[in-house]
Formats: sequence, C-alpha cells, structure tokens
Amino acid sequence: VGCSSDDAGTKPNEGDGSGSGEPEAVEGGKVTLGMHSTPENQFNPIFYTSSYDANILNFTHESLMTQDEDFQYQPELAKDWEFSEDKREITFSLRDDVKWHDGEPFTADDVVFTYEMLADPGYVGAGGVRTTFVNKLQGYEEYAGGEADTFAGVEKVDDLTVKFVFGEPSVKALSEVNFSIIPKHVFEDVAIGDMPEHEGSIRAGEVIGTGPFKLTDMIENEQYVLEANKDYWKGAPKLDSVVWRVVDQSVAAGMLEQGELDFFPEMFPPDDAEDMEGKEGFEVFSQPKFGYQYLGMKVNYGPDEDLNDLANTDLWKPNPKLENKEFRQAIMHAIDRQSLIDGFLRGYGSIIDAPFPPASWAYNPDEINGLEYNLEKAKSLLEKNGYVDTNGDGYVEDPDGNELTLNLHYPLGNKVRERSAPVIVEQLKEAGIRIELKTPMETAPYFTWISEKNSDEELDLFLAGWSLGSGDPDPSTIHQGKGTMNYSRFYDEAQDKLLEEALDPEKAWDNLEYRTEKYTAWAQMFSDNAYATPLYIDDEIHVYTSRLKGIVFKPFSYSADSHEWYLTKQ
Amino acid sequence: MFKYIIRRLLQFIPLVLIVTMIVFLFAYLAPGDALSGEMLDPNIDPEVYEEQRAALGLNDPVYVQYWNWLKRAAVGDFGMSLNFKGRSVSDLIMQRFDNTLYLAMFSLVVTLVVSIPIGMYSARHKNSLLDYSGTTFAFLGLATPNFFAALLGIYVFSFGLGWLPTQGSVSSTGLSGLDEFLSRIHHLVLPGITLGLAGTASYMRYMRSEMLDVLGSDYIRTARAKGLGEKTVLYKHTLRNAIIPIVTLLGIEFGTLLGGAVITEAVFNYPGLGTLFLSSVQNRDYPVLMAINLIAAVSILIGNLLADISYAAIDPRIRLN
Amino acid sequence: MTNKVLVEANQLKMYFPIKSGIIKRTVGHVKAVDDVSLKVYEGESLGIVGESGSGKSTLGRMLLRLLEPTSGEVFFDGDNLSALPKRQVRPYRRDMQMVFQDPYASLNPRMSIGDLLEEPMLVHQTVRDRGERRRKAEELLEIVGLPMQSYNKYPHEFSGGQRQRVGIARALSTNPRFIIGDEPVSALDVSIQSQVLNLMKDLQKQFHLTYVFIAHDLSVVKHISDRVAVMYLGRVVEIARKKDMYHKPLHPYSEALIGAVPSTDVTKKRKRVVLEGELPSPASPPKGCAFRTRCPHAHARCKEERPEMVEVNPEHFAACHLYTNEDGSLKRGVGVV
Amino acid sequence: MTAPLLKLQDVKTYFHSKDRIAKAVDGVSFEVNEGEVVALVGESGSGKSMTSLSIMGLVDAKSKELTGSIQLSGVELTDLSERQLSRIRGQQMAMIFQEPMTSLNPVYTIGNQIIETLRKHKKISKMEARSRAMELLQLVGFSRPEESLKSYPHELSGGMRQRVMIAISMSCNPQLLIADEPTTALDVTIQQQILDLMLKVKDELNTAILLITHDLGVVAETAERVLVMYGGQIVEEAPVYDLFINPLHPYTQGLLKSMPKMEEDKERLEAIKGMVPAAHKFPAGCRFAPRCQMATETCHHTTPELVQASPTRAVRCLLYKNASLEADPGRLKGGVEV
Amino acid sequence: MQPQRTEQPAVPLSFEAEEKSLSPTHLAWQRFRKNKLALIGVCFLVFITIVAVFADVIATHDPTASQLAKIEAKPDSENLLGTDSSGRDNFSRLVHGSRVSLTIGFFAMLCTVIIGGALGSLAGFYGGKIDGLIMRFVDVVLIFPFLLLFLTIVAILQDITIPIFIMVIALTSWPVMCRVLRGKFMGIREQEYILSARSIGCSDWRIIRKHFLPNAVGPIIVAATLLMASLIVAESALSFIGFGIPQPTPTWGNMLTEAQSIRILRNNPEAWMPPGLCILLTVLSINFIGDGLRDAFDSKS
Ligand SMILES: Nc1ncnc2c1ncn2[C@@H]1O[C@H](COP(=O)(O)OP(=O)(O)OP(=O)(O)O)[C@@H](O)[C@H]1O
Ligand SMILES: Nc1ncnc2c1ncn2[C@@H]1O[C@H](COP(=O)(O)OP(=O)(O)OP(=O)(O)O)[C@@H](O)[C@H]1O
Ligand SMILES: [Mg+2]
Ligand SMILES: [Mg+2]
Ligand code: NI
Repeated sequence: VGCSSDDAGTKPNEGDGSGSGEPEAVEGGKVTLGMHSTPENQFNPIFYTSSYDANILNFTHESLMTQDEDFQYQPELAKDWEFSEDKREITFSLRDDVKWHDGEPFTADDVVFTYEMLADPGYVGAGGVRTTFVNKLQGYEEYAGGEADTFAGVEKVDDLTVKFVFGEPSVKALSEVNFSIIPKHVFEDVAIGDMPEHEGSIRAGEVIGTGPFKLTDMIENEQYVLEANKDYWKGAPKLDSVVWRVVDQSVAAGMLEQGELDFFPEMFPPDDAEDMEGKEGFEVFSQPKFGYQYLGMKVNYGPDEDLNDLANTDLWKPNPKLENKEFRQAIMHAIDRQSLIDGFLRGYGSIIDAPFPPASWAYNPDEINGLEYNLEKAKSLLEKNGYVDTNGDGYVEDPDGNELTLNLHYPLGNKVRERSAPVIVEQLKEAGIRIELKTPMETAPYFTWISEKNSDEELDLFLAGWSLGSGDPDPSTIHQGKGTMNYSRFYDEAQDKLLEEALDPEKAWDNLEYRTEKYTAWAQMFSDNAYATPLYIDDEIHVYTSRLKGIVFKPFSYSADSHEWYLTKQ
Repeated sequence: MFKYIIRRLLQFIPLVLIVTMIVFLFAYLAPGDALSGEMLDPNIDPEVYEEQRAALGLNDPVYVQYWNWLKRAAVGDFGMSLNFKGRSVSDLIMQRFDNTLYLAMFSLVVTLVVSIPIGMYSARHKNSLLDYSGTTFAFLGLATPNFFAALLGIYVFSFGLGWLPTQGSVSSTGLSGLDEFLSRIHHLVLPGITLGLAGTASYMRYMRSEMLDVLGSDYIRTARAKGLGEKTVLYKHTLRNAIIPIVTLLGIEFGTLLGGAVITEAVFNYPGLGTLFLSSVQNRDYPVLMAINLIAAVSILIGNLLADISYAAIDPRIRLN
Repeated sequence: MTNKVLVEANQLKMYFPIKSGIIKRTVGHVKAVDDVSLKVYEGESLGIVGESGSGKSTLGRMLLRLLEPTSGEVFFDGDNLSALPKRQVRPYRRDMQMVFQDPYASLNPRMSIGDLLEEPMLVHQTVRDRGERRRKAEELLEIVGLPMQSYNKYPHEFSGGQRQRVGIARALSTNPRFIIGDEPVSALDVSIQSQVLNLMKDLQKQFHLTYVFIAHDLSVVKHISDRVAVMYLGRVVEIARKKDMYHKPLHPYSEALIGAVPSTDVTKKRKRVVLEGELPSPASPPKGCAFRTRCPHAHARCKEERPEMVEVNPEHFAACHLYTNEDGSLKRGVGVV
Repeated sequence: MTAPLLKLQDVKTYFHSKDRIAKAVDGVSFEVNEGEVVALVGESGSGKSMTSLSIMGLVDAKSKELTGSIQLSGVELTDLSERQLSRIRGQQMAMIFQEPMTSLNPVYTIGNQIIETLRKHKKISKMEARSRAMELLQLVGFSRPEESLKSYPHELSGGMRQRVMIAISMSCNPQLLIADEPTTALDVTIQQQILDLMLKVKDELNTAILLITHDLGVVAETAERVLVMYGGQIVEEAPVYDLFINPLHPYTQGLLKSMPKMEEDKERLEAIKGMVPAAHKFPAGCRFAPRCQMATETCHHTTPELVQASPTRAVRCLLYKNASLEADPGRLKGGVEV
Repeated sequence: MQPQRTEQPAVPLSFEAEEKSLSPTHLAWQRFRKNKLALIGVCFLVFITIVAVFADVIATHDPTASQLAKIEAKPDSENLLGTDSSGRDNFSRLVHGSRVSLTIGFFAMLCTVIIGGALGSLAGFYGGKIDGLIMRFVDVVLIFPFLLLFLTIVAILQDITIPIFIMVIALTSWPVMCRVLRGKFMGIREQEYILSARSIGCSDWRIIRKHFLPNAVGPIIVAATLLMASLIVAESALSFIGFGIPQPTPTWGNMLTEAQSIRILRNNPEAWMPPGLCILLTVLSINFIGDGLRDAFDSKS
C-alpha cells in the first residue's frame, strides 16, 4: 500500500505546506526519537509488556493487518482475507514479497507458529500475557491445557494462506487475531520457557521482524539504534536510521531545542507543549489518546478469598457508603472535569461523556447526558437522599446521621492524574462530601491492590485509566460484571445485557450502526448508574523538528509509515 | 602489612554474612517470593499453589531457605526480576554496575582533587579570600539538595551554555577506544560533580580543620625547629598526617556516593544501579532491590576495607593493633 | 599513729586482659598489680612511689574498690570489702575518699562548687537539710582556705591549686577516715604544691585522717609520709618507715630511685646509681625478679626465683635476693645496722 | 671573654587579642656564652617557653608582636626572613620540646626524621646521612642503631623518643641547644639518663644549652648559670651555686623554701601564697608584690628594674634598689661574691 | 569540734567578689553570642519558626487548594509568588511548607536522637560487651547506604505518611547519632570526675544523670542540629524521587521538586527560588548554629 500523507493521516504533516517553497529533502539521515522511560528490553512481541518496548517493536514487527484512521482493517502482511459463511473462519492470503530481516521469506508457517506459541501450554508460565489473541479460537482450551497436540484455531492452508477458526462467531474477530508475527525459523527450536531470554528476543542484531527498520545496536536503557531495512517490502526507508533515546520528560523540550532530539512522540509533557508551539522550527501535533481516565467507585467488595470467582456476584458485599445511586450521581455532578483539562492539561485534552474514545465510532456524545458538572444538582441530590450536614462541619453526614468520609486512592506515575486527585477532593468538598486522600502508590502495586483489596473497607474511590489500544471499543473487560478489570465490582443485569447484545454476531456483524446504538444506550445506563466517572481524555502530544517530514498520524499510531519519513535541509 | 590485610579480610567475612542475613530478612519480609523472583499466581488451585511453594522451597525452615539462597547468591544468582520479564537479576545488575562504578569513581576523584588542595590552602591561609570562598562554598554545598544542584547544572551548562550533555552515559553507540572514553567522561562531568558536591564540601572542611590541627601539633613545631623549609613541612609532614582521618572517611563516602547515585542518576537518566534501584522500588521489584542492597553493602564493605588498608599504609601506628 | 590496721590489702592482683583478633580473644594480661599485700595503720600516711605504669593508681583504686581486683582481698576496718556485693560497698565510701591527680579533670565542669561539695552528703544522706548542707559546704570551703563566694562558682573559675583544694574539700565532706591521694600535687607548680601539701598535712592532724599518698616525686612523698612503699612493675619491692627508706634503702631499685632525684644541694656532688634502660612492659614482665634487667646486682638466682617480701629490719621489708639465702632465710649481717 | 653566643636585649612577645594584650615575654635580656649551660626557671605561665620560641622564631600566631633584639653569633635573628631563619634553625640552634610523645612525626621512621635534618643542612648523600644518623643514635645510647633507624616513634618509649629528639637536635652540631622542659614528662630514673646524656653531648660538641625547667633540682645539678623568670620578666640571674646558697629575690627565696627537699626534714613547707598572674593582667608595680611577704606600699606602684647586684648577679626587686647590696649585707646570708 | 582555720591565709582569688560567676552553660552562651553567623542563623530560624507558627495568619490561601484557572501563574496581588503547576498558591505553600518541613526535620531529628542517643549512651556508659553488641549493630546498619535502606523499607511498607516517614528516617539514621554519643560518653567515662563520683558512692543512675548527661548535652545538641539540617535536605531529595511526603501536603522539598521541569526552572523562578532559598537558608542557619554551638561548648578556644 503506497502511503502518502494525503491518503492516510487524518491530520497531514503540517510541515509539508508551510514556509516558502518546499525545503529540499536530504538523502538518508538519522532521526533521534525520545521516550521517557526505559524499555524492559524484551523485544519479542509475544512477551513484551511495556509500551516502551513497543516503541521499538512498532518499527521492527508487523501484523497481518493494519488499521486506517477510521479503525477499519487494511491489508499489511496479508493481502486480503475472507470470512466463511458461518463467520467462524477467516482465511488470510499472505503477501509473497515479504522477507524477514535476515532474508528468510515470510510464510504461513510463521503465522501459525506465532499463534501456536501464544496458545502454548507454557506460554503463560513463561510470562506471556497476550492470550486474548488466541483464547477465542477453536481448541484453545484443549491446546493450552496440554490435552491437544495441535492447535485447531489456526491452520496453514498453503505456504501463503492461513485460516483462523473461532469457537463462536465474533464481531471483533479481526481485532482479536491481529497480532505481530514472529519468525518461526528463529524460534522453532526454542522451548517456550526459554524464549524470553533467547537472543532473538533481547539482543540487538538478533531481533528479527519484517518491519521497515531493524534493531541493530543498543546501549541498554539508553539508546536503541534502528537501521533501515533496505529490503523492506514497501520499499527501502528514506531514512538511514532511527535512534530511540531514553530521556527524562522534563528535559525533552530542552533537548529538542538543542537538536539532541528530533522527535518526541506521544508523551511530550503538555506543560511544555504550549511553549513549543510558538517555537520556530518545531511542529506540535496533538490528538486525543486512545484511552481515558476515570474515577472509579468501589460499589461492591469481594469476593473475599477466591479471585477465581470474580464474577460470582453472590460473593460480593456492597460497600454501604456507595450503595445509593443518586449519591454516586451527586459525586459525578460535583466534579468539574473541564477545569482539570484547562488547568492540568493546558487544554490538551477533552472531556468525554461516554467511556469511549471520541475518535471511535462507538462514541456518540449527543445522545448521552448525566455527566455534566452541576454543583447545584449534586447538592440537591444529596439533600434529597438525606445527606445533610447535621453537625455543621461543612460536610454532609450520611442519612443515618453518621459522619461520612470516603477515601480516595490514586497511583503515582501519571503527573496529571496525580495532580488531579487533590483537586477532586476539593471539588467534592464544595458539594459537602468529605474525601480523605490516601498516600499514592506506585502504579504496578496500586492496580494489584485495587483489584485485590476487595474485602477491605478502606477503598471507596480510586483513580484509574483505561486504554483501548486500537482495537474494538467493546468495554466489557472493565465494565461488565465479570470483567477482569471491573475494579468497581458493579453489576447490573440490564446494562450487561446491552454489552452482550452489541456483540451478538447475528445482529452486529458488519453493522456498526447497530452496535453504536447499543453502546449509546449502554453509555446512558453507565452514566445513570454512576459507578465510574470518565474524567477526561488527555491528548498525546508529538513534538518534532520541522525538518522531519512524512509522518502520518493516525489516532493510535504515528509510526505506521515510518519508511516514508525523511529529513529536509535546514 | 600483609598480615594486617589478611586479618582485615578475615574480619570481613562475618560482616558479609551478617549483611546477607539482613538482606535475606528484608526479602523474607517483603511480599511475594523476593528471593527467587517467582511470583506465584494466588488464583490457582490451592493444592497446586502449595505444591509450587514446596517446589520453590518456600515451606522450608527459614535457615534452610537462607542457606539455599546464600549458595545461589554466592555464585551471583539472585533469581529473576519481577519487573523485567525474563531477565535475571544478576544480568540486570551487571548491565549497569560498571556505569555506577564509573560515576562513583569519577565523583570521588573530583571530590578529592578539589577538596584536598583547597582545604590545605584554606588552612595555610586562614581568613584569606580563598579560605572564605571555600568555606562559603562548603556551607552552600552542604545546604543545597543534590538534585537541585543537578537541575541548576543542567539549566546552566547544558541548556544555557550547551557545553555538557544532560542524559545518558555515552553519546552514541558504536564508539570505541578513546572516543568512547571521552564521550563517557563528557557525560560524567555533570552527574559526577553534582554527586560529589556534598562530599567535596564536607571534605574541604575536614581537610581544613585537620590541617589546622596538624599544623598546631608538636611535631610540626619540631619540623620547623629542625629548620625544614615550609614546603617540606607542609607536604611531607603535614599533609600525610592530615590525610589520615580523611582516608578513613573514604570508606563511608563510598556508601554515600552509592546512595546519592539514586538521585543523581535519576536526574540525568544515567543508566546505573541508582536508576535501576529506583525503578525497582517503584515497581516493587524486590529481587532486584535486595540484590542491589547486597551489592551496595558489599561494595561499602570493600570500600571500608580499602580505606582501612590505605589507612594502614599511611599510618604506621595502625599495623600494630 | 596507732597500731590499729585500718586498711589491709591481701595478695591483691589486677590483671587487665589484652584482647586482640577478630573475636577479641584474650591474648595476654597486663599485670598492673601483681600480688600486693600491705597494711595501712590508722592515722598514718603511707606513701607509694614508683615509676609511671608501675601500678600505683591501680592499687589505689582497688583499695577503694573502684576497680574489682582480679583476686585478693581488701579489708577496711576489719570488714572484708571484697566479699561485699557492689551495692553494699557504698556506705563504706563515706569513710574512704580519694583526691585525684588532675585538678582540671577531676571536677565535673558543669557543677558548681556548692553542688560538688554537697553531692557526697546528698548521696549518703548524711545531711538532709538543705540549709544545713550549705552551711557544711561553706565550712568545708573555709577549712581548705577558699573564700565563701566560691560556693556559687564553677571549677573553670579556679586555678589548679584552688581546684585541688576543692577536690580535698569534696573528699572531706563525708568526714572520711581514710583518704587516698593519687598524685594530688604532681600537676601543680612548686609554690602551689607546697600550699596543698601543707593543707593536707594540717587536715590530717585536724581530722585524724589516714592517708595513702601516691606520688612519683620522692621528695614530696618523703615530706608527707610516715612510711613509704616502693612499687616496681606491679609489685611492692620495699616498704619501710620513711627514715629507713630514705637513709638506707635496701632494694637496689629504691636506692636508684632515691639516688636519681636531683638534689638542690649545690654544695655536695653525690654519687648515683644510674639505672640502665627503662621499665619493661607489664604485659611481659621478666621472669624471676622483675627488676633484674636493670639491676646492677642481678645474679643467677634473680633470673629464676621471684623474691619474696621479707622483713630485713624491723618494719623494713624488701623483696630482693640480696637479703635472703636460697632457703628463704635472712642473710646474716645484712639486716640490723 | 669573647662575644656571647646568644644575646637577647629587651625582647618582648605580646599577643594581641580583641580586648587584651597578653605580655607573655616582657622585656627579657640575657646572654648565653659558648658551651655554657644556662637554666631558665619559673613557674608555669611565667613565659619560659615563649622566650625560647621567640629565640627560635617559632612563635606561631597571627596576633603576635615581637620586639627587641635577638642575636645569635652576632646575627640579628629578628631581621631574618623565614627562609633565612630556617637555615639557622637546626643548624646553629636546635630545640628539644617537653612532650616526647608528640614531638616526633608519627608517620615517619625516626631514621627518616634524622636524615631529613642532616640532608637539609648539610650537602651530603643519603648514604652518608644514614651512617651519620646511626652514629648519632649510638651517641644517644641506642644499642642497635641500624634497627632503630627503621622504627616508628610509636614503637619507642618516652625516654627513647626524647633521646631521638636529642639526636636530631645534635645532628648538625648546633652552637646552641634550647631544651624546653625536656624531662618533665619522664620518670625520675629516665630523667636522670636524659640529663646526663645532654651534658655528655654538650661536652663532646661544646654546645651551649639553654635549659628550661621548673624543677630546681634539675637546675642545681645541671646548670652553670640560672635565670629566674616571673610574669614574663627575668627577676633574678645568678651562677647556680650563688642562687641556691643565697637567693636574692623574694620569689626565688620562696621557691626554694617551698620545695620539699630530700636532704632535710621539715614539718611544714613555707609556701608562696597566691599564684602566678595571667599574662594579660599583670599587677601594676612589681609583678610579684601581691604574693611577696616583704612587699611594701611602694612595691605596688613602682616597677622595679633589673639591677646588677654583682658582676655575675642581677635581681629585679626594689629591696635592692633602695638599699644597695653593700648597704644591707645583713639581708644577704653567706657567700655572695661582692 | 569547731573547725579551725588553717594557718594558711585565704588565697586571694583571681576574681573580684562581686563579679558574677558564670556556669559553663552561661559561658558557652556568651561565646555563642559573639558568633555573628550563628546569631544570624538564630534570627533566621526564629523568623522561620514564627512564620511556621503563624502560617495560617500570614498566608490565607489554602496551600493545598488548586485554582485550576491559574496554573503556573505569574505573581500578582493575590498569589504573591504565583501558583505552581497544580494551581496552588506558592506563597501559601511556602509559608505552610515551613511548618511541615521544620516539623519533619525536628521530629525526625528528635526520634533519631532518642533512638541513637539511648543506644549510644548505653554503649558508652557500660562499654564492654554491651558496647560491642551495639556498635556491631551500628556497623551493620551503616553498611547500607541511607537512601537505599530508606527506600527499601518504604518499598516493603508500601505506604508513606508523615509519622512513617519520620520513623523510617529515625530507623535509618540513628547510627550516626549513636556513634556521636558513644564517643562522647566514652570520653567522659575516662574523665577523673566520673571516677570521683564513683568514689563518692554515686549510683549509676545518678552518675548518668548528673555527670554524663550535662557534659554530653553540648555535643548532643551540636550533632542534633547538624543532623536536623541534613534531614531537611534529605526530605527534599526524597520528595524529588517521589518518596517524600506525598502531595498535596506542602513541604519545601515538594515545592522545589517543581523545578524538575526545565521550563519552570527557566520561566518561573518565583516558584522554585523561594523554597530553594528557604531550604538553603534554613540549613545554613542550622549549620551556623551548630558550628556556633560547637565552638561555644568546646571551651578550648
Ligand atoms: N583499664 C585498664 N586497662 C588495661 N590496662 C590498664 C588499665 N588501667 C591501667 N592499665 C595498665 O596498668 C599498668 C599500671 O597502670 P597505673 O595507672 O596503675 O600506673 P601508675 O603507676 O599509676 O602510673 P602513672 O604514674 O603514670 O599514673 C599500666 O601499664 C597501664 O597501662
Ligand atoms: N598565642 C597566645 N596568645 C595569648 N597568650 C599566650 C599565647 N601563648 C602563650 N600565651 C601566654 O603567655 C604566657 C607565657 O606562656 P609560656 O608558655 O611561655 O609559659 P611557660 O613558662 O612555658 O609555662 P609552662 O611551664 O606551663 O610551660 C602564658 O600566660 C600564656 O597564657
Ligand atoms: Mg597513676
Ligand atoms: Mg612551657
Ligand atoms: Ni512517566
């Protein structure tokens, strides 16, 4: 697929047209990119976990399909595909001109191998987390459980044809199988347990993909050198190399100005972005991220011991403080979300009215209400439900007249989220709700804690974020009663039903309108039930030197056509 | 002298053992199995869970666990990192250890090269301009938080003047020989100086007061009475005596540097043990945490040992007892 | 001076362990005091002289049970102090006191003279009334010749001699019967030293005190003592009445020691025994007679056998093989002059 | 008689501090001849050490003020630069200090410390210096000088260190040796050895010794001439025999009487009351007057001068100014050379 | 028996009768008063303490309240020092921060002194085995760098609040104090006046109380002040890496952390300069006071 800024990016590279005349392109050249945390140095797509490793993998590995700015799937390693009648099978025909970085041809064997590995009985034990890409496929349970010798879910038809077989028809089928392919010839003799430590997963020069760049050198934790793959099937990249450097967010602006960095994608701090926008020689591009931040409420605790029975709502215990729906709504109305965006995000963000990214087709804000900031309404809801300040301390007591304090937990790591926590406390104070702000925890232990500390009454409110990736907007994982990330432990039959309906293959197949309708109805119920408040979507901010051209920004990716990137003279 | 070193080495062993015990205890207290880095999935079948625990030796008596861990630690096997999937702790540490070592060494050298001459000069020329400036610098150095000095340094020398790099340990890959060395030094200047700031300040003061003490001592009066020139008195008789107490401090300073490295490395994104430690704290990567603690403690012990040996080398009184 | 024994030391030994190695093993002992027996009669003053490190202070401290002896006993007024548990020794402290060498270090710099003088009365509850205590303290000041205003002052405001007076007053404050002076004048200048010596002599008479007076200055000891004991390497080598000791020392060491004192008598030039070498280390004293390494009269027997203390002349004891035969009996003709 | 080796004239060493002047040495004049042993006695704080340090040019304080004239072999020391002085120190005049324990540099072998002095002042090779150092050690009574050269100060006892100090000070055959209380820290038996050694060395090398001490016994046995210091001044000067037989100054008399003596038995000592005044608050008039039993009213107002009582004796006391020595012979008992 | 005067006439004392006699503490104070730097230090510290005490009166803004409309605002009449990146009033945070920073510094120091002091004096007083045991313990703790130890404990505890922060500081930094006190006690133990007290029959407790402590108090205070200074610096450093007192509690360290961003460093000096200066000046003052006290207590000078 020939890609130019015209047919791909929603927002074409602004540098293109500006200035007097087109600056002259230079041959080759090196582009230095900045990221602010160290990768974990795991460059095997089936094992990496950190998004910083993904920064590198994005240049080196490819999947069967790619998505356009409308999230529609477009061919990549697969030329095209077709569904079977019963919608349970997809057959991909692969390109024949793709070569791995080491010159080996890319074939159906690689695809099958990749998915077999994902379903391997030892995969989870070796630290793999990406079973969602295989667990809907036919025969997964048997294969992963070690009962079957072959994986029925993926099948090589011929050297350039692969067939995926689902257990049930799924409307999300394409997104559920679209995963980076790893080379069989490198890993076939490696036991799955040893794969994460294998050279091909960690060593520069040994990491083999099909992408436009190959990882040739690195100083771990500092620099990752990606050199052009001259044999790239879309054509040799225009740049000679792309170098990732790990730099602190706080000095990113300075380093760009110093010319030490050319491009700081996605994570450029919003505070500095304003400054950079005015600067000559730099381009700032921002768009909403593909995820959102929310304030969760622990509506139910439980299950006490056995996390296996997460979905067994009978084992749940209601959190008495948050049982009242209108009280929860009052909390929702008391939060001035726009002020968070204007303040902490410097406007680089937007509020959302439904738990979908605005760029997604599922997002239909006009139809949904009940999330607006309305202090009066919050107060009247409180009063109506008997939450009044009886002892004159400025805070409401619960209907029984007991003092009411909710505690709010939040994780460290995301500066804006950290800063918004105390503001939420204040805003709720305005409404008369007393919040006790708890000591923040580091991200990783925090999420373990909020999902596990279920029997403990010390958790009422929590801040969290949710990222959808570029996949299907289906929110089941976090919002369905049995969802693994349903930290709120909220369950409502009617609401859950809508989610199920939205995925009903009968009606939803290739019918985005139908799904939009269902999701809109669901979103309304979501906001009525008020067990979580979507706070804002922050923008991803990209800052790069004006000399760098050819970047295509999709709502979820900036590196899609990196082989087209080029530099111009000053 | 040789006997002294042997004796010190023998004393070293029980201390290392105690240190390992403490680290083991910490790891034992920490959630999960911080010793092997195996995180057991608590969601699995309790029977299987128990089996796995038993297989990992988690049900053994504490001392057996300690012994097994010690045996593994002795050959550098600290288990797997929880955070860095598929990486062994020793691998992670090896990767960064040399960087921190360079940083600590560089800053130690800067500290000594700056503080000793200035301290000496200040003592010789009490109340001179340089003495006052030195004292002022020392006071300021002790009162300025390390990270703040680092930030100011970046602001002025990297972004203001553009002289020094702010991030990382080397400018690019593929360098070798002299180029690499120079690039590394270039990258060490700012972190090294900020890391050594507090040390420099306090050593300067130490040196000054030690020099003053020694200059007022009887044997210096003797040296003068013998008609020795000022230079001999100063460099031969005073310096060596004044430096003795400083040398003993060096062992401790080594520890301070390792601790300070956590902050300095964080500011400069310097890929050393400090940043690894910090990220391990943030991610509760206990196996890495414990291993770094152990390494730091052992490094300090070695530092102390070296300090003691050099102490003995310059102070003949030590060798007797 | 009566013949009543007030303090008696019986085979006192004090071995300080020398520790070394990783686990601080005891590798040897400093025999600071090695088998010393002596009697102090009520009302007398016994001088103890010897070179630095010969164990004088250690002996003095053991007599007061400020140090636990390695072995041996101390009797005070007939009571065996060594047999008493530590707590029960405290009441005895009223009767026995000490004056220290360094007037600058022996008074707590943070207590006023009044506090210092009253502390013993407080500790022993001898004077319970506050006013009474103050009166007593002022009386003590008067006794040692310090002005009343000193009561509120602090040690740093006094000169060495004055401090030593405070130290003496403090020692007197419990009305003791026995005082040990551990080189109480050696840190003082001659002119001040004589003031303090006079004072101590006066007080002895006035309060019928018994003194053990430790000094390394033989002329001072001679001035103040009735009897003198000479110590060498943790042992008493000679003990005699002052006159006997100074006019006819028996032990070669005493002889040398006395001879070594520079004389102010410019009219006569004396002939002296000058000792070779220095005091051996008390950690490894020579076998046999400890003094033999420096003794001009050392002979074969001195190497082998440790001399016992014998009464060579009445009330004149010495531990030297010059005066005994192989069987331990007194040599003929060496004794009575 | 030839010109004196050392000649001090009206030497004053004052220390200035914010609110006071400490007159540590206040107008001291005396002479030391070649090969002579002169003792400087006085109580603690009387300025003995300051006098000696002033001679050596080693008074080491920013706030000091040194006036008067100090001549060594006719060379005016006060005019010399530090560099010139350092050539004289150790070479022509040497000094031994009171504290043998701290006077040697603990980190160098004694051989090193002796050789360094030799090499500084004499242009000789290392080997020569070494053998000379061994000779010196032999001279001061080390039986195995070869080994002793290699030992460190802490391995030696006090007496041995003091001997090393003597060896160092004698290494360049100085004409003048200043010994500042060289034996006070030592035991009597050792003291005797050290004093004998000093005298022996003196006889061999014909060195003049300025012996500073507060021990009158030492003075009587070692010195030929005595200077008595009190309050930063010399109050009496006399040949040793005369001084002990017939002290003139009431202070000297008091000192002698307050000493317990081996030769005589006294029930009581006669003490001088009070104590030495501090250097920054000397009383007006005669500095000894407040403690003097013979002090008259005038003594408290009039400052006495050092008067030459006889060719060899001088005294600073009004008793001898008002009434000349001859006029009141009754006061002076015994053999004064008049 | 009437005490009779000795024949020796009373010695005229060197001081006049009416001259007021000064205790060593008084003298130390007099020497301290002559130390200009230390006095300036005291003045500044008193000033800061007053500010801390009256923080509510001086700064009327809520130091934790964000004004979202005014983020990183330049100073104006309402926000005298502008606002920080959370829109909180810098001036108010500075003023209230003094309270938190000083309290933390002080209590952390106090706890350290109590733990280290108690163990140190035990070791110094009894010596021998107890001393050996305590000192080995100290050695072992000191083998771990302060920051690593601190962070490890925090990682295990998983929670930081002010009391925990203070306790962990005390747990990790007591050995220093312990050594100071032990050294001092050891020194005092060798003094003759302790022997003198023993010979008089004082109990151990009285000896500690009357003879050890008053003489050790000077060095304790000196060490404690210097410790407090370094703890204030340590607090800010810990804030910087995110292990200090959690936001939004205002501490100087938390404020200074804002300067992490080069932009604020460059554009908003009014945001980081005041807390930076406050830390600097406070630490300097405390150090000056410490030095002054050392000189004052050390009567040799
Ligand atoms: N606490 C101790 N531990 C070990 N050795 C000790 C101790 N106290 C004294 N000694 C040793 O015991 C010996 C005798 O010491 P002591 O103080 O009794 O001598 P002294 O005769 O009083 O000497 P001086 O005249 O110097 O006071 C010395 O060698 C000394 O080093
Ligand atoms: N640097 C100084 N500043 C002020 N006064 C000083 C200084 N050095 C010495 N003094 C004073 O000078 C006086 C004489 O001191 P010096 O040391 O000469 O006495 P000394 O006779 O040697 O006494 P000692 O027998 O104690 O050695 C003393 O009162 C002392 O306080
Ligand atoms: Mg003694
Ligand atoms: Mg002197
Ligand atoms: Ni981050």
